[in-house]
Amino acid sequence: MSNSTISVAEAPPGIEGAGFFATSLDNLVGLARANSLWPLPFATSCCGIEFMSTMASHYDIGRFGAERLSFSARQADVLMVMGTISKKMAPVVKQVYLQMAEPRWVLSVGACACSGGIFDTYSVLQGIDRIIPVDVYVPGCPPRPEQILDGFMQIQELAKKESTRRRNEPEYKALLASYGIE
Amino acid sequence: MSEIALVNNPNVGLDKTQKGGPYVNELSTLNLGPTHPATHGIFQNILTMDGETIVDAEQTVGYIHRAFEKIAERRPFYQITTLTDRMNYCSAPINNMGWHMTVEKLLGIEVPKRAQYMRVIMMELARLTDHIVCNSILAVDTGALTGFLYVYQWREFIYEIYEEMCGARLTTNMGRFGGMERDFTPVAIEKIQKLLKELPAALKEFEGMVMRNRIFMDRTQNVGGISAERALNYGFTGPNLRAAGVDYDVRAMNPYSSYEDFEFDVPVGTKGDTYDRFLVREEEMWQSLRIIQQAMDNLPEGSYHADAPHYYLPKKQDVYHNMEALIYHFKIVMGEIDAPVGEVYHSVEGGNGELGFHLVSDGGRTPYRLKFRRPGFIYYQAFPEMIKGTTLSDAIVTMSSMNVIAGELDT
Amino acid sequence: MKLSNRTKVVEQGEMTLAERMYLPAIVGGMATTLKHFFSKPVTIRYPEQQRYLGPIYRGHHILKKDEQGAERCTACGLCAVACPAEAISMVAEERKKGEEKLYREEKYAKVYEINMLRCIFCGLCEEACPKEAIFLRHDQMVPVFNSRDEVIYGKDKLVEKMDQRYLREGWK
Amino acid sequence: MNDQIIEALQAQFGEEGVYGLGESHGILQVTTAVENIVPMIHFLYAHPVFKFQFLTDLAGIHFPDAKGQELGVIYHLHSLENNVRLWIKAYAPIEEPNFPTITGLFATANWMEREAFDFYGIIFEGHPNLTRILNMDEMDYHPMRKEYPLEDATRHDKIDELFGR
Amino acid sequence: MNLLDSVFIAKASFIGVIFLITLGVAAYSTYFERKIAAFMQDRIGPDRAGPFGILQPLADAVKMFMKEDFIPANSNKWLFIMGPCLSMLTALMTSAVVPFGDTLTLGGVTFDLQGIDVNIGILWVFGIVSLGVYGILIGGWASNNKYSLLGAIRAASQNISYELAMGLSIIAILMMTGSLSTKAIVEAQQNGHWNILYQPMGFIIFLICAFAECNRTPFDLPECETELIGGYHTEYSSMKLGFYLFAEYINMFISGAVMATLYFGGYDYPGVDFVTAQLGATAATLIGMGALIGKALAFVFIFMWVRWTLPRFRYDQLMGLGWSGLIPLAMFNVVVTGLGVLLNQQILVGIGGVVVFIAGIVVYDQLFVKKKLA
Amino acid sequence: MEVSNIWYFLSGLTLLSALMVVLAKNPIHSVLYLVFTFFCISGHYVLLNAQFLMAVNIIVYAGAIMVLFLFVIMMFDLRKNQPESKSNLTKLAGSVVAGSLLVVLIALVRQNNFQTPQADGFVSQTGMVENLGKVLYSEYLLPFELVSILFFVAMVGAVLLGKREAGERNF
Repeated sequence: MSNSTISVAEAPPGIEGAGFFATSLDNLVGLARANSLWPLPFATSCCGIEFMSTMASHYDIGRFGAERLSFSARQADVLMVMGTISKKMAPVVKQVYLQMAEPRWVLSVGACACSGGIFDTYSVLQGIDRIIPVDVYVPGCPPRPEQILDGFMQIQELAKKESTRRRNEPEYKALLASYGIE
Repeated sequence: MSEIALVNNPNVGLDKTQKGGPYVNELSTLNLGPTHPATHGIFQNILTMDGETIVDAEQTVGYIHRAFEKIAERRPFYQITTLTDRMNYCSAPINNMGWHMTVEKLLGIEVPKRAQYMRVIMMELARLTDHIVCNSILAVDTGALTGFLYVYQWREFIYEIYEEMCGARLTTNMGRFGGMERDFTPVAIEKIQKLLKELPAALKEFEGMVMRNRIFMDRTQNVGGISAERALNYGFTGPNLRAAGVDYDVRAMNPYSSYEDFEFDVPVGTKGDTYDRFLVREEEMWQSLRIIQQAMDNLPEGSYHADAPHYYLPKKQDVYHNMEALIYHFKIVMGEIDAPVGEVYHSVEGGNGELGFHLVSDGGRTPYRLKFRRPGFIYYQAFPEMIKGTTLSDAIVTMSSMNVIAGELDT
Repeated sequence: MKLSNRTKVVEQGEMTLAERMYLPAIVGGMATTLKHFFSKPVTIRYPEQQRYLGPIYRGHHILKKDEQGAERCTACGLCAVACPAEAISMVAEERKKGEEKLYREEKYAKVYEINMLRCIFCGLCEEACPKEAIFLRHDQMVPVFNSRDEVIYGKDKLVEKMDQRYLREGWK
Repeated sequence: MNDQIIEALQAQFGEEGVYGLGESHGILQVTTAVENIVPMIHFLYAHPVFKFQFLTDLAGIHFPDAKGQELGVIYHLHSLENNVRLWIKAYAPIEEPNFPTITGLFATANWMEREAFDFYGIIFEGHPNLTRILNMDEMDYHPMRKEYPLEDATRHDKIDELFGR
Repeated sequence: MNLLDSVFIAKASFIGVIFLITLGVAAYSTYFERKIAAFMQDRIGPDRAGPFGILQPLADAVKMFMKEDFIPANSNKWLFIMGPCLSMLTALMTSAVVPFGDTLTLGGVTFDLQGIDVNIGILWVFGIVSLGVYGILIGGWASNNKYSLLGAIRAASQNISYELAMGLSIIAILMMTGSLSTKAIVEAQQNGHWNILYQPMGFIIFLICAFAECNRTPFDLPECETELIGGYHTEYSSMKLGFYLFAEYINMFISGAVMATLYFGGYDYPGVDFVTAQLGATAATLIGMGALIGKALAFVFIFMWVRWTLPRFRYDQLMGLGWSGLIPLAMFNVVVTGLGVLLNQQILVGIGGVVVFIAGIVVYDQLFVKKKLA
Repeated sequence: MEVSNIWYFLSGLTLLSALMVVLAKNPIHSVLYLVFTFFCISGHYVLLNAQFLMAVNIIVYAGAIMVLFLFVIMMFDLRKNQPESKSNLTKLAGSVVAGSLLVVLIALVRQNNFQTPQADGFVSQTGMVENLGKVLYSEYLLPFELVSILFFVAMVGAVLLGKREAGERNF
């Protein structure tokens, strides 16, 4: 089991001493959040199958503490939109995003979800960032599980850096307001 | 429809004088999907339930409608291959090959035997991936996740073979009009041999976990059944029809790509229920392995593509040095191949049934009209009839055993 | 209905007594899971371990240069035509005197942009290119993006660096 | 087989009722008038020899240049026992694209007809639930008709002047 | 008063210790569940949060605490909050009567390693277990969501049904021991006379019922993901969800402890006398406590092992198994045990009962079922 | 704390929650208050040193019967019907019935002399399992058996009533 090449999540920088460990709450919370991101797989098409690969034994998203899928939006931390989002589906995606509890991140997986991909058609939404704020885009059609993991780790980085107060700040509110979310 | 509207509408009360009718008082509606885990994110079913028993169901589809047929009217023939990838994405090579064969039929290209055998191998590998996912997801929906992960490892292995052949895992864009774009590499052959040797053990293990497990059998036997007559009336094809007892298999009835050379059985069920669908798919995987084995044993020597310079891209070196090849190259890429005016239909046995391509060509660079006959779209409409009177759990199991692939359903 | 003579009926089969008592499946299933419990995991620990991508994997795009360091692309536009996603756009320009070192052909792409979010990595551009200029490299994947502004790759990111030349096994 | 079918159809519906005969890779195609569709399919369904009891596909099609016959429907029947396929085509003017429904005979025609309605606006009279199936209910045109563009108007990132697109 | 104080402090400290052990075990059960599942599925499981991922439960806990607390509109606020609290409360209360060990004397203070030794101990367990469903029921109803409600209703009927069989299987034990006190039951099993030898059938019934009462696969219908999304906790987020998940793991641990108490001799372990002679009574008692916790953890492993192996039942099949399978079987077991007590040959009769049962099934199968099939 | 104080506190709680059972608008709340009432009564049993009764009370009433009540109410509550307003006649009839019941109860209490419990004659083991068992199986054997037959008959009747036509699921 033990494999020295594994990079364990780094302890937050703090002052270490005998029985003394101080760090700012933000870092600790960020670290905890980053290692316990429960995804909500909004899988509609091909990318959903690659997400299954990501979950399966060969790639094992569980290594990042994310094998507990939350199909209930309330419990999820990362909304992973995988696959084409048509204009018919768009309100549903937005609804799911609204139902999620803060803090929430959005990972847009695959060409279709990011930009519409080859489906530059009357019925396909040209990128989900037209309806909800997206944190990380993963290119590919479908992306390899490696790329999905890359995207996931990018979300982890964001979670680590994020201040616990960010979600109350006016910038964040303004971002949501630009999408018509109060 | 009208009854459901009655139940949903608070302003219209139920007729209380009507006693013993199908709509007794405690009916409720349950919205299954589109974000429900069992509907794989794309289908919506509004179920009218009496307790946990389903009284009626109304489906909504089209949540990932992407206008394939419209796109196909604006793209040159060879670019449509990328569309077919995304139709039944669980078994993309079958779609690719089916489309290529359709166009070859229109253009009148004769494909050499080796290419045909290679196609058969890739198509049967695709069928394996399709059925692996369908059957193991059925097990997952009954609650047994682990078996899914055991067989999924082999699906990953098949992906590796795809990668050797075309460079992608899922949306393969494999092959060209007139054959394959490259020959089997030694690595690919080695991997296929390994698969033939080791997949049976994994399949046996999976079958051991669920196939004779009473919990699983109770969950699936006599659930979501459909009679052969109704199945035909609903236009079922593929494993779902065969489970009902009709041995309609395009590979056996209208052999294409040298399927007539191979020994294989067409498994049929007896009752048409979920367990039969499971068994038929399971048996088809064994038959696929048999076909691949035969094709590998008898793989003919020769060219892997047709000698059709008008339609098959020349080698890169020739393009650079040979004027004629360069002209063909430009014509093919610009889509200005000389397609005849005509109308063809070609169907292949896809993962879910008869996957047909109805191509109307007016001689232009794009199809005039391309209609995909998607088996999923056609048989999914029988779902309400199949689940009526069963419980919510049965509905979910039935849905996953039907293997409705959204990409195929909604195009 | 019997349509072909290849029919093979799969029988559901009645449960035996032991099967009705749930025993063999539970014991067998638990034995299977226990066996896997002690077997070696197949997981590839991705960021540290890389999976073999295959010799022709369709990954990151690259615009090749020839041995002298001149760009091969001649801005013929076939790749853009072949692209089903319409992700490639380019502006062609005539090669001027003294630029022979930079561009191999008389015409070259002044601007060559690929929208990485549109691209579907189908490999049609690679097939379409008559000059063997654009390739999808087999050893590298496109990275993830944080914002929409980064996604259009220009020539700065696409053209091959001479110190890190891309070579493919069994180069045709 | 195909000759027999033509003979039987012509005997039943007269020479003028069955026209546009053709064959493509073994598949017979016939064209008929809209009012003949249901009787013809019924006839073929119930015929003791032909037994066209499987509706493989139903496709709409649009020919903007054929005046008075703009919209067509192709019925793709399959006789499983004889392994014979047959296309029946019928055309109607775009102003009045009324076709009879065959949902009474084939349950599977339900969604196929809804799809044809959704894409082409072909109206199947007597259909139990003729509403849009794949597109949104709010859509106010039938997108597969040739005059409507494919592209979404909101895409910004491509240069349209390139190479004739 | 001084005496009372010391007893009180001893009790309080013991309860505190048990509380901490329970919480710790429950927290780490989540980690081990993930790891065990991963190994069984040829994966690795969490390995990024700390070495081997052992900080995973902490990460989950901190995340849940910091997550937005969400109370859906149109829901009943007080009941919505009460649901998880009740679940947690009832899960923790059961451990009060589990004897974790013999009396322990440390520094002149005598600790009784049991929360309360009441003469109705096993009824207490039973009563609390039957109350456990309120948390789920209330939470599921208060969420104002159909899936939650379905989950709650399933939980209620499932728990009530399986309580019956569970109670009947316990009665056989009570008949043998002649007391309701858990302490007395454990003491009757000392020196290797574990009840599993006398009550194999009763144990199996109890085990199955324990699975059902803990809502674990194959009886996890109230929360099964593929059918009900999250079941009764679909609408819960943040720590309220944490409470529900936690309660499930606590229930598993405690039911493991109860099973060890009832059928596996509680804190008894082979070689008690030897250890007592060599290391003294204190060490022996502490090892006994460890033995009980070890047995309970072994049961937790079995819970997880089964979960990652078997599919789940359908609703009516689950009811059928409970009402027409387990309850008659438990009744049969009661009769057999009565016979054993009468004849004073309990092991023989216990094993004989199993043999007779199997023989009866075979005969029935041969006579009736085969005939019906033919 | 004095035992009598606990008794007063418990009794007050019991009365309060019992009142709330009647007064609560939401049937679910009523049921929950009823459960709470049972807990208070169980507390009284503990005060009387009748632990067995307390446990049985919780198991049977709070744990099983009230769960079923809750279950049934939730099932019927699926459609969230507004309770129909009662007509004046029902209200009148209700008050008449309740009033006469009250009169009868008060008359009963007035007619009978209750023994005051003697503290020194109190046997602490009366409520224990062993004594209960002995009394049940000796002195009250006949009533006990009769009650069991009654329950059995009731059970069979319930099964017969609850069973629908063959082929239907009984959920």
